[in-house]
This record gives sequence, C-alpha cells and structure tokens, in this order.
Amino acid sequence: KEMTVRDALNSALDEEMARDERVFLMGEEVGQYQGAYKISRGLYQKYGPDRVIDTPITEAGFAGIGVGAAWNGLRPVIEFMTYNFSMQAIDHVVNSAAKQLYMSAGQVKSPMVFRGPNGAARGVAAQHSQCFAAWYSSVPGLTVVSPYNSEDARGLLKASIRNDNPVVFLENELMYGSSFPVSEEALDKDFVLPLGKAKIERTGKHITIVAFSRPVGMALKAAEILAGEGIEAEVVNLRTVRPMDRRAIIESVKKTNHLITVEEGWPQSGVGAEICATVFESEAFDYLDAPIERVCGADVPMPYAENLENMALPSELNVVAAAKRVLARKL
Amino acid sequence: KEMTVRDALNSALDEEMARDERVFLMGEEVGQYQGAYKISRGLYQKYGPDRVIDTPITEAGFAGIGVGAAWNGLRPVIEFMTYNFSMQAIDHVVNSAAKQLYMSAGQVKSPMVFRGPNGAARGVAAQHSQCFAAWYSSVPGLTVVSPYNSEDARGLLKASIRNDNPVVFLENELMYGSSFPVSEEALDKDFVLPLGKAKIERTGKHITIVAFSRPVGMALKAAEILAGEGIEAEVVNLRTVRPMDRRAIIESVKKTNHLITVEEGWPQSGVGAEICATVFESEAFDYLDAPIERVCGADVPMPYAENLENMALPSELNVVAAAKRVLARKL
Amino acid sequence: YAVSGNFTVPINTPYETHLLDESLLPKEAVTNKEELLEYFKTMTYIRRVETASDNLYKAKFIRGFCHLYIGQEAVAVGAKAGLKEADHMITAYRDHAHQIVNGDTGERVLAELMGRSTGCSRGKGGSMHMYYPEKHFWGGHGIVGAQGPLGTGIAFAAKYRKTGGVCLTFYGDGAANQGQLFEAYNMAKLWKIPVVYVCENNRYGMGTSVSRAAAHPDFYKRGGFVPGLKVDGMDIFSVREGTRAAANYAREHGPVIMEMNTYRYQGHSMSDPGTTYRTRDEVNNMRQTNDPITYVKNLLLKHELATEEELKAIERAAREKVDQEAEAAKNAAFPDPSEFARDILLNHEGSVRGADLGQVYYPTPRP
Amino acid sequence: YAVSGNFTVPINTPYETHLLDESLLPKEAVTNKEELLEYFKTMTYIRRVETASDNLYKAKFIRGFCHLYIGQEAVAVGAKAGLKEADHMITAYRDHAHQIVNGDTGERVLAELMGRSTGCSRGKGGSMHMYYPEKHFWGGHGIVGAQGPLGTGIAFAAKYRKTGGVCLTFYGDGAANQGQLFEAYNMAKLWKIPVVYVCENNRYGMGTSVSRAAAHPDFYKRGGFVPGLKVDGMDIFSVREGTRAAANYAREHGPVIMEMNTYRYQGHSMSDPGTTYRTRDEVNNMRQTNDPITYVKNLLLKHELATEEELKAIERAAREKVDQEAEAAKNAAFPDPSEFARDILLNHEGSVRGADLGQVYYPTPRP
Ligand SMILES: Cc1ncc(C[n+]2csc(CCOP(=O)(O)OP(=O)(O)O)c2C)c(N)n1
Ligand SMILES: Cc1ncc(C[n+]2csc(CCOP(=O)(O)OP(=O)(O)O)c2C)c(N)n1
Ligand SMILES: [Mg+2]
Ligand SMILES: [Mg+2]
Repeated sequence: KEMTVRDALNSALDEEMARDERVFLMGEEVGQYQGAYKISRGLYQKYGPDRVIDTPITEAGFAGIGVGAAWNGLRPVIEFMTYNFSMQAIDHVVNSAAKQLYMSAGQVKSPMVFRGPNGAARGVAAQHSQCFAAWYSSVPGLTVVSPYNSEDARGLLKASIRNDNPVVFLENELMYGSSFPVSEEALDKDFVLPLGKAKIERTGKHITIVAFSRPVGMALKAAEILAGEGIEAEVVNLRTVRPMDRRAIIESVKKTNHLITVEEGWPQSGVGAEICATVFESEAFDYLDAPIERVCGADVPMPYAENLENMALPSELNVVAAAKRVLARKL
Repeated sequence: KEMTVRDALNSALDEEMARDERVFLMGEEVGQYQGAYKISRGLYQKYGPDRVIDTPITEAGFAGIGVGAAWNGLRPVIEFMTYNFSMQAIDHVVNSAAKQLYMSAGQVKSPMVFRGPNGAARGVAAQHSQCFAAWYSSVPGLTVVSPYNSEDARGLLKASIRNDNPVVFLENELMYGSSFPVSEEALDKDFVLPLGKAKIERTGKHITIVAFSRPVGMALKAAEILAGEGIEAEVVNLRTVRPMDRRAIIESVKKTNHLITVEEGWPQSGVGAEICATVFESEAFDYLDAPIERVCGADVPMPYAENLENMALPSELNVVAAAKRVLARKL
Repeated sequence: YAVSGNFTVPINTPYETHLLDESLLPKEAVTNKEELLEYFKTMTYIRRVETASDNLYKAKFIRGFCHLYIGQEAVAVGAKAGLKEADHMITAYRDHAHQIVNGDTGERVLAELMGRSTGCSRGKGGSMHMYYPEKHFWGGHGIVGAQGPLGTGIAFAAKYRKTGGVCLTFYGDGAANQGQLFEAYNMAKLWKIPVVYVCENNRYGMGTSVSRAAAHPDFYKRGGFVPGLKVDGMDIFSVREGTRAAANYAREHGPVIMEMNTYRYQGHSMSDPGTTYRTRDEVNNMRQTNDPITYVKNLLLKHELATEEELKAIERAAREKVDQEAEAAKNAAFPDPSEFARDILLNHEGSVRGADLGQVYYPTPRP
Repeated sequence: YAVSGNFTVPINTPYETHLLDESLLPKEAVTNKEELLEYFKTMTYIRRVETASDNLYKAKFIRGFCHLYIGQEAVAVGAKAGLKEADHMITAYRDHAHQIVNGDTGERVLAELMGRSTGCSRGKGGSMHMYYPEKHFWGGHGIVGAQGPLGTGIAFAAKYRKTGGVCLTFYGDGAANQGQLFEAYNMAKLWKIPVVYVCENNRYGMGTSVSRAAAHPDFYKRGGFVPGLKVDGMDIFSVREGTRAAANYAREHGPVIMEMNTYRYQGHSMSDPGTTYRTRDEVNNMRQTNDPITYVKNLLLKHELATEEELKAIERAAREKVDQEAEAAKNAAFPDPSEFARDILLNHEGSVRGADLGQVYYPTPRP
C-alpha cells in the first residue's frame, strides 16, 4: 500500500487523538481551514473546536499556552505553520519546555510535540527557508525528530505524541505530497518507531551517507547513481537528530571506512558538523580511510530566483560528487 | 597599563559615540541605571537620553526598532541585558537584520551591533546560562564576535560599531571585572582589531587549543600546566566566531598536529563541532596525528547548585585532561 | 454636474476616532479632474499588474508565495497621496502595490516575481521582499508583525535625524494580534515616535476571520493609549485625508493607529482559492457595491470629467502597458550566478561555501 | 473595640474597575481573630524568610540572582486566601512567597537558595525556580513575561479538563509591557480561558519606574477588552476579596486583569542597593505608612484581638523558627552528583556528556 507523508501525519494525529483525550492540536489554520498544508484535514470536523484549535497569529502566545497546558495534564500538539515562525516562540520551546523538568528536579513535565514544516520549501526566499535542526538539537531536554518517508512520519509522530518529553518534530513541506509504500504493520494504530534510533535505508560497504528528512531521498538517489559505478553506499536515515544515534553512524563507518553527511541547513555548526565531531570522538575515527565531507545548504540566505535557489540547495549530484571525492582520497 | 574588560567596553562605546553622532545605545537599564552590569557607566550623563535610551522590557520590540533605525541611517548598539533574552528578539536578529541585505539585493543595510553578556554566569540556573555562539554563527549575514580580554573587547567592539554589517557581539559577565594589561596602541581612540581574524595567544608546538571568550583563559591556564610537563600548547583565540578564521586553525594544526577545542556552550552542533568539520574538510586533516577532542559545557541545562554547576562547566582541568588524552594517542 | 478646477467630494463614511480630536479630520476632500484621473490610472494599473501576476503564476512563471492586492488598491494609493516626501512606508508580504505607489514599475515588480535580474530586488527577494529605499519604501517583510517594530525604528531614526518624516507601518488584521506590535505601540508612545500604524483590515488573516482571531475587532482602539482612527479603506479620499491628518498628528505628537476597512477579492495567496471560509456572495457583493476603483470611476462619470469611453481607454492602456511589461519581464535574464554570493555582507572578504566542498563562491562587488 | 467571632473590616481603598461590574466587589470583608492572626503569622514568617535570605546572601551562602519579596507580602498571602483548592498560581522569579503560601516551608525555600538537596527543587532550580505542582503552584520563571502565556495554558488545561480551577498569573509592572502578555490576553478572551492576570505593580522594573516604561500606567486597563480591577496590594483584605471576585468571574466568563499596587522595600535583586532610582524617603515613607504587615497588626490591636506582647511573641517565634530552618538548610547536603544527569528527560536512556570526553554520566531514576 502507498501513502503520502501528508496522510501519514494526518492519520497519526487522528489515531493519537482518538486514543487519548488529552491530546489536542493547536495552531494557525489547523481547524476550519484544515491546515495551511492540510496536515490536519478532517480533524476539526471529527474532534471539534475544543480539541482542534485555531489560534491568532501569535506564536509566542500559543506556544506558551501549549507548554502550560502540558504541565497541567494535557498532551498538546502545537503546529507551527512553518518552523520559520518558531523563532517568535523559541524561548518557550527552549526555556519553558526543554529546561523545566530539570529546573524543577523532575516535578514539572512537558509531554508535548511542536511540529510543522522545517527548512527550505521552494520559491519562498530567505525568511521562509531556514532549517532549525541544528539549533533545536543542541538543547538538552528536547528530543528532535525529523522523518523522511511515510512510515517514518507515522511511526515517529505517534511515538512523539506518546513520549513524555517535549519533542520538536521537523517535517518537510516538499515531502508532504510524496507517496511511499507502507507496510501492514505501519498501518496498525499502535505502530510506533523508537525515538533515538537511526535506520539503515540501504546497505553498502564502500561509503556511509548520513542524512535526515528530505536529504535521505537525495542520499538514496545518489547511492543509486554510485551503484552504477560499482560503489556501494550505505544510507543512514537518522530519523532522530537528538538524541543522535551515534552508534549507528559509528558501526556503519566501521564497515565502510568513509563518510559523508547530507543536510539542507547551513553548514556552520550544523548537524553534519556534529557528526564530524562524533567520529573524531569515537572509535569510528580509527576506521576512517579518508576525511569526512559535509553536503549542506550553501552558506547564504536562501535566494528567491530559481537558478540561484538551485545553487543554494544540495541535490543528489552534490552527494555523488562528495562521495567520489572522499573515495578518491587515500590516507 | 591595566584595564578591566568592563572599562574596555565602556571606553569603546564612549569613543565611538563621540566619533559618530549616528551611534546610539539602546536597551534595558542602559541609561539612568548605567547598565545592569555597568557597561554603559557615565554614557547617559554624557550623551543624554536621546542617545542612551532606556527601554521597557520588550526585547522583540526594541531589537526591531534598532534594525529599522539602522536601515534609516543610524548605527544602533542594542544591548541585551543578557543574551538569554535575545531569544525573544532572535527573529529580528536573523530575519530582519541578517537576511535583509541579501533579500533586497544590497539595498537595505543594517549597520548595527547587538551586544551583551552571553553564556553562563554563576548561580543563575538554566534559563540564564545559555551560550548562543553556535546558533548565531550559523547564520549567513551575521558577523559574530566574542572577545576574551580587554584589548579584544576594545578593539573588537570599536571595529564592530564601525562595521557596516549586523554584528552579534558576545561578552561574558564573568570577565567584566577582570583586569588585563593593555598596550599604548590599544588605548588609541582609533584602535580597531580586524573582524574575522584569530589571535595566537601563546605559541607552542605540541598541541593546538582553540577557544573564544572566557575559555581562552582556561586554555592559557591549561597551557601553563601542560608546560610544566614539557608540553607546549599553542592557544588560538578565535575572537570572531563567524566568519571563522579557519586559516589560523589550519596553520596551527599543521604545526602541532594535535587539536582540542574549548567552549562553554553545549556540545551538540557547537562551535567545537564546526572546528572538527573544518579540519576534516581542509588540508589540516593530513597533519593530524590524533583525533580532535572537544571540551564543552556539559550536555545538561545549567544546574543551580554550585557543585552541580561545577560539573556542567569546563575548566582548565578538563582542557588538560583532553590535551593529554589526545597527545597520548598515536594513529 | 460638470465641474472644473478644484472641487470637493464628501468623505462618505464618517471617521471613527479614539483619543483623537475629531476636528483634525475633514468631512470632505478637495480634488480635481487630473487628480481623479491619476488615481483611477494608478489603481487600474496596480490591479492590472496583480492580474498579470495571477496569470503568470498560473502559467508557472511565478512560484512560491504570491499575495495579491486586488480590492485593496485605495489603501496604498490613498495613503501615498496623504504623505510628504520625507515620509516612509513599510509593509508585510502583500507589497506589490506599495512598491508601485512609491514609484516603481510593474515591469520591475513582475520581473521580481519571476525571479529575474531586472526585478526590483534583482530576483533575490521575490514577491514578499520588494523595496525602494531611495523613495523611503522599506519592504516587503515575510514575518507577520515584524514590520511593526521595524517601522517604528525607521520613524525613530527620522526623529533622531530630525528629517520631519513619519513612517507609515502597514500590517494586517491578523498581524494586529502579534505581541511585538503592542511593544512597539508602547515605546512609540513613550518616546513620541512619529509613526502611523496602519492596520489594513481586509477581514481575514488567511482563512481566519477577524472575529475568530481578535477578541476586540476595533483595531484602531487596540493601542489602548494610542490615538486611533477608523477609515473607509475603499474610499481613496477617506484614506488620503485620514492619512494626512494622522501623519501630521504623528509628526507632532507621536503614534497613531489607523484602521482601514478593506477587502481582498482573491485568496490569501495563490494556493488559497479563498472560498472555503467565506461565501462567494460576500466577495461578489463587495466587488459590486464597494469596489475602490469603481468608486473613483463613478466620481469621474458623475462629475462629467470623463466618459465611459475615455475610462475604458485608460483601462485598455493599462492592460497593454502591463502586457508589454510582463513580456519584457519574462524575457529578462535570470540573475547572474555572481549574484549568488553577493549581498551576504557588505565588503565581503573570503569565500562562500556552496552545497558541497567542490562549490566555492567568491563574492564580487556588483559591476 | 473588642470583637469576637466574625466581624467586618472595610476595604479601605475603593476598587477601580474596567469593564467589570462594580457590584461584584464587596466594600468590606468578613474576618475573625483566628484568620487575622494567621495572616499576621504568615506574612511575618515570609518576611523573616526573606530577611534570612538577605543575610545568607551577604554571608555568601546564597549566590546568583536572589529577588526578595519584602513589602509585597499581602499580595501573595491575600491572593491565596481568595482562591479555591482547584485553583492554580504561577509567577516570575520573585517567587519565594508564592512557594510558601502554597504550602511549602521556609526550610525548603532557604535550602533551595543555598543549592541544597533538601531544597524545593533539590538545589537544581535556585531562587527563581521554585514549584509545588501538587499544590498547583507552577513556579518560578526567569524570563520576564513568559509566565503570561504559561499561566494561560495552565488555565486552558483546567478548562479543558473541567476542573473548575482558575490560574492566577502573576507578573510585574515591568513585565506588563511584554508583547506575549497581549497575545495571551487576546486568546484568553477569545476562548474564555479562566485566567486571572495579576500585575504586581511595585512601581519599578529593576531601576525603571513605571512612568518610564509604560505609556499608560493603569495596568488593569491594559488588556483593553479584558475586564480589569485595581486593588490596594498593601491591604490583605482588598487583595483577598478582589482575588475571590476576579477568580469567580474568570471561572464563568474568562480573563480578568488585576493590578495590585504594592512596593518592594529592597533592591531589585541582591546586587541592586535599590537607592539610585528612588529616594530613601520614598522607601521609608512606604514602610512607615503603608506596610502590609503593620496593617494587619493594627487591625488586631485596634479590635483588641491581640496585645503588642502577643504579636511580638509571634514575631519572635517566626524569627526563631526561621533561624532553625536556616540552620537546618545550611546543614543539608549539596545535591548528590547523581542529580547532575537526572531530569534532563523522563525515561532517559543512554549517557550524558560532561565537560570533556572523560566525563560521562548515566542518568539513573531517583532512588
Ligand atoms: C510570524 C508568522 N506567523 C505566521 C505566518 C504565516 N502567515 C503569512 S500571512 C498570514 C496571515 C496574515 O493575515 P493578515 O495580517 O490579516 O494580513 P493579510 O494577509 O490579510 O494581508 C499568516 C498566518 C507568518 N508569515 N509569520
Ligand atoms: C525577557 C527578559 N528580559 C529581561 C530580563 C532581566 N530582568 C529580570 S527582572 C527584570 C525587571 C522586571 O520588573 P517587574 O516586571 O516590574 O518585576 P519585579 O522585579 O518588580 O517584581 C528584568 C529587566 C529577564 N529576566 N527576562
Ligand atoms: Mg487580513
Ligand atoms: Mg516591578
């Protein structure tokens, strides 16, 4: 069976709302409009205005309301229409949600999910194209999840809603309409994927490509191209950026001895940088036959024009180029 | 002559305000109270309420006002009482200031400085102890500066105010009262240090320690301890986190073949991670005789109690331990 | 009916005020044939440019977000007419008309929408990020509400530099609930900053009607202690005179909030059909009974200053002009790749990293 | 003068209201000897705990930020007295008194200030982060204004869960200008959330007087469309009855803003002498003529419910108790190192990285 990422997210929300009365959805246009990107299609009709709540355009306010509601016994799902707007509310995500359990020595719990599309869409320019994976994943107290395909989306969103900690759930607008096969198991209403565990999307022995979200697709396409040249790439889908499944990365590198990372965010202190540091700081380093390269969004604010935008975003071609360069190097 | 970091910042502000009428200072308690940490001592008295402006506690509002004022011909210095509160205003720093030149194709300029103490002070717990160096330095369009001593503070702040781009200037509360010798030259009213250039604080041939802000002091102390054991460490003070002086790091590694990084921020996707990636992606990698280690703030929200807080913050002892571990490894 | 030289037209909807002396506001406005024709031309032109955007979007020449101004023309045109040269404007992403009333051409707007090098932001900003700083128009901002403090800052600088300028700071009814606006109101009032906040109340923020988003729908009173003024945004003279009065008040005394009642005919952006949260009747009714261009047209006809024929000719001319401009814009080049690494920083030294290590860019000054 | 059983005391300063039916507010309050003595005891105790904090800070047992509540006691104590068991409270960093009125001991407060394992946050939160969730007190927050939406969310959950509870959301006069508060007001009003916003107007936000920070100093009106109520925060009965009325109103109709006029005697925090932005006379005058504890004391004396002697004894008892508590707190252990990696996440698997690679921590459940 095939399912779009949109339907995967939608069905996950639906099932978790059906399962647990404490779960509610709040955000801009999530209700009557059924979501700016239609992720909440049908939910307002099904669960009514008390559980699917349209907010004014006041991210700081409703994110804070969500956190307070989580403390007092609910399990909010807070939608940012896009994560770009989460900068208005980032203080609540970090200072009110992430740090509260610690400051209260375990007394105040924030079981909630912040979710919405993250990173570049297309043709929306600099203010609407930022990736927040690195920022949020630097914060202890947060769990940062970023699905690639429909199975990921379902299993990880359901797990996130059931998780007792604040989860930052980073979707990708460009993936919403993509269809993927889903297993029978994944359609079960209790299907959850473990947070903090990566998935080997493709096995290979020559080079490891670590990615999350839409770039996993680029990595798979690149692996296909590389396969044509006799290079077997292993593709690791992180699924969760924090806690990062370092073990999966390390084991893969021990096998392939080569590594590249792929992400759409900016390079400096990005997720790829963390993976580089992880290798230095683990036994994986001893298995490395060539230095790591990062494939990232270019180090520019996102330009609007299509030709420039294409220069700013990585594609499978960048992944292939990086992989070949890495493999060509011998220590 | 000796000068505290506080006086260095204060005199830099004073001189730049005297030099250029367009420079003004705005923030909470900067005026009549002369600064929560007294960085603006005497300036209200000297320049009056039109140029030293006390704001209500509305960071988003006054940061945005600062950006608008910069566009329309002024050169604002916006003080965040601490950078923790900059999360309220981070959208203006990133979306309004950093990206505007690009989106407008060079038409809208934001010559301004955001400044204030960044990172952990002491005994102020999780919400008041965050380091923002990695977040801001990931953003193209920003210049991120972080001085260590008084000469840094003077020369870099003056350069930042004269710079035509938006600068995020990260001070450290614990350093304000520290005294350092300053050269004659540094006292000149036109003394500026180049942004984007690191400084070798101490030369050495066995291992490179890269740090910025207060951790430079830890690195220097560690180097002292290591010297007692015959290990000569080279200490690189980044001074500017973005653009990062990669050349300085690379050249030092080529000489010492060993590297550790020190920062007070959280590890994941921190400044140290970027340095690790930089080494992988440059010729420095070929000169490395052992893997890099990062010394960072621990991966926890800052605890309040002193004993736990001490566990959370790096000290020269962590630097020494890391340096020795790195040097003990042979590839 | 025929008039010549200057004559007066009534302000049809009485202004509603909040903490503002009503005597500052006229009950009628002085105009003349040339001016009316000018307004008619400009509004018709703007609507034509927006219609062209609509078509070009559907033909896939424009992508991403694109927010049209059709229905709201009297606000931008009337507001501009009420300002002095020293004055400034800033708005949100629905900015094409503001760019044009500040002196730019449809060609440069359309070229920007198509991401061309001849666009007003050289194709780097797109629909939401148009600017004309020499003419004091400061964009074009994508983050709802952010322009509130930004416009306040522009006005702050005008005051600091004693230029005599005010800044008209436009935002929507949806944006009006954003906290940073209230922060800006407070500082503007404390420091008597010459800023005029203009809430373009087109009744919806995306799919959310005012009553579902705002606990109190009188946006001109929402500043509490900030004087306010409610204006019929479909009547260009109401807008012009209201703006003039508000701007002059702000020059002396500090902030004012204007609420302009208006309406957008199209969806929120191109992806919104604009029909799920309101009835077709509501839209049609507005078009038929309250259109801002028809209003000016009727004035011209009523006072026998132009014939139906002549006005049709103006419409035709606008259409032809915009067709040509669209064509020219379409034929313009995409930005040169050198634009990619340009404008990240002023005086940019060093290189810029691309998507992989093999891609390195060196910023060069604009030729 | 001597009274017995219940009797009434006047509300000395008439409430000022905004969009709120005055008849909801009593002109007098019913009390009795036991209650008055209880209030006197609690307020005296709170002040004593704060004085002990002051001393311990100066003796370097406490570090970092520490904000004292001396002068404002009637607000926390009176507000608590006006609430029902289902109700909630949340406040900012000046939270010691709120912790105590919700049932915690001075010992646990002082231990927290000294970073001890017996502190109410086990030494992990410090002065600004105290909580008592079982008693519905939600902290203890360091970011000015953040508790506005948070308290609204707590009340939202109370409504969603139909508990009948309201949430009293305290913030300062300085915080009252923060945008997120206005966002919260709007949503609370739209959705009839049972939240009572309580602006503790102690006249200064750090060194900035109300008139320099707020364009309009009537904080009870600042919600615009939200009903408001101004209360003499130095009169515990004014606070109690006002809170009761506001909470009951909120239970039915949604948000209310209470402004409580009060005063802090000490500096903003321990690093502020509190004397540069106000005169010593101002402080002394407030202490002498308007002290909230003296007010209750005088009621007790006037009605011959207690003698000076007896009240002195209560003061002495409070001092002794707090001295003991401070001593006990001082002797308590610092947090066990196992606390370091605990409470980052619930059900935390894996390890936690320390300051260098040699330091690795494994979170364990609390024994
Ligand atoms: C901070 C933020 N939140 C959400 C959005 C998404 N968004 C863009 S426009 C819009 C509606 C704004 O409505 P209104 O202010 O009434 O302006 P109008 O579109 O009617 O001109 C929303 C929710 C955004 N751009 N920025
Ligand atoms: C967002 C934010 N900005 C600034 C600060 C620093 N700060 C802490 S308390 C304070 C003053 C608050 O005054 P008020 O709200 O009147 O409360 P009071 O201290 O009088 O109880 C300031 C500016 C902060 N903690 N958070
Ligand atoms: Mg609108
Ligand atoms: Mg106060």
